[in-house]
Amino acid sequence: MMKVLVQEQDFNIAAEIADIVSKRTDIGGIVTFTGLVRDFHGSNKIQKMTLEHFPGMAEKQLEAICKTAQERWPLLGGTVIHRYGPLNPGDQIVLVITLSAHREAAFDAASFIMDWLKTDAPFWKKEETLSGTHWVSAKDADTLKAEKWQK
Amino acid sequence: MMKVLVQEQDFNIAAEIADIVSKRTDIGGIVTFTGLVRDFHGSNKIQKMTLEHFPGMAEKQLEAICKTAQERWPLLGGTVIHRYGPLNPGDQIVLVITLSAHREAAFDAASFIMDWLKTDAPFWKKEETLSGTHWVSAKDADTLKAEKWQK
Amino acid sequence: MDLLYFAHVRENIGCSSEQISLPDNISDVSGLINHLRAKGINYQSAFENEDIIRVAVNQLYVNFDHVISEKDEIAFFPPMTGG
Amino acid sequence: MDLLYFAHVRENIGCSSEQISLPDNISDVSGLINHLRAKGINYQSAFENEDIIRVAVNQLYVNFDHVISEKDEIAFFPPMTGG
Repeated sequence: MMKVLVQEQDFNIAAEIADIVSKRTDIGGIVTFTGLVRDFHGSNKIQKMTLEHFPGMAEKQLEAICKTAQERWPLLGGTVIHRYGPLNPGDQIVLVITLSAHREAAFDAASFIMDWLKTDAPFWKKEETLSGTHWVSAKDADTLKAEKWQK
Repeated sequence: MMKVLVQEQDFNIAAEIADIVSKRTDIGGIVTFTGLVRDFHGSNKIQKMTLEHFPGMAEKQLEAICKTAQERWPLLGGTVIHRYGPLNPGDQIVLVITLSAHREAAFDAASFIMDWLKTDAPFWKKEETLSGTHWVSAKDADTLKAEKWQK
Repeated sequence: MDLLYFAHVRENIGCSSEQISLPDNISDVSGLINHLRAKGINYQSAFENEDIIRVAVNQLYVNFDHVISEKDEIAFFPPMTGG
Repeated sequence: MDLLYFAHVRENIGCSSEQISLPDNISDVSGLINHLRAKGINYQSAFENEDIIRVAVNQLYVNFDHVISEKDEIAFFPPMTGG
């Protein structure tokens, strides 16, 4: 089983790992991905960001993505935390943790979850720059990355 | 630049991330891999493990692997910590952290470093089981994984 | 039926949710979008470019030809940018 | 020259390092391995299966045909199992 959280507050990676790994001796590898707010998007300097989400559906989609990952790779557990609300450059946005007996499964599953999360999780980013605020548009590159897993 | 440590003592992932990320706002993604001692290797229950290493050369090899990764992917930094000495099931063995503006580079570089580390870093594992102690033999699978990056 | 709007769809329409009665002659998402467009310039602007509209019925992604009923919760939003 | 042994090579030989003088007629790693084998059964057993022997000269991996000199540090060990 994987743990899914959609929350406004920040997270601590060591505490999240400890929460699912603690005392277990069957885990060979832990892969984590942490996404941060960058201060530049293309040539625009970002002052702030707001993450809007669809409560209820966001959790459901994250759980569905995790379920697919668990069917596809021999995972021993994991966690997905996605924040919403106002964020500043350098702030943590998302955390994915995957546990497996073997490193390759943990790497592939974490990468898969991130790719799908970019295109299938109902979150929307609004950036505040010196020239005003705007909604971030979905990247074709992300759609292609998510589609590659369907092969 | 990446940070390389070969040490007997344990490490803390949150402290290691903070050490290289702190206050930076140009990082989009952080990938980490943590390797743990498993209590089973095939059908053998592992009681303890000892990691022997070649002091001096181990650091050099880890630095060379990191240098190659940095030439190959646009990394904004990272860390490799490899422990040696006596370890118990559940203990942390190795930590790889990669920082990048984009998640794909961070994932690929961390996976690359782990694959090469399995075959090119001068460390040797000795396992203590109920039927005695033995040196772990290198896996053909690991050699193949390391070779795939030469494509 | 319950309608939900997110991100720039919400901002263009000017509200995040509303309740409407589904007209009898409307059977799918496409029909609903056309019906909403007739409600005003704010809806026209929200649904101007259908390529960047995504829809979820009862929190599941569907296509524009998805059949809908009075009891459904329908959410409109732009392509997701999570992660 | 300095010789270093690790893991099962070290255990078979029974020491982790030693100093020897390189005989004049020996020019490469292969020659050195044969020379060491003549020193006793412990060396023979350490170098029994060359497929699982790796060598580093001055902390760089080399092949068995690598040319060596009196000033080199030569390390013998099994395939690495790090990570």
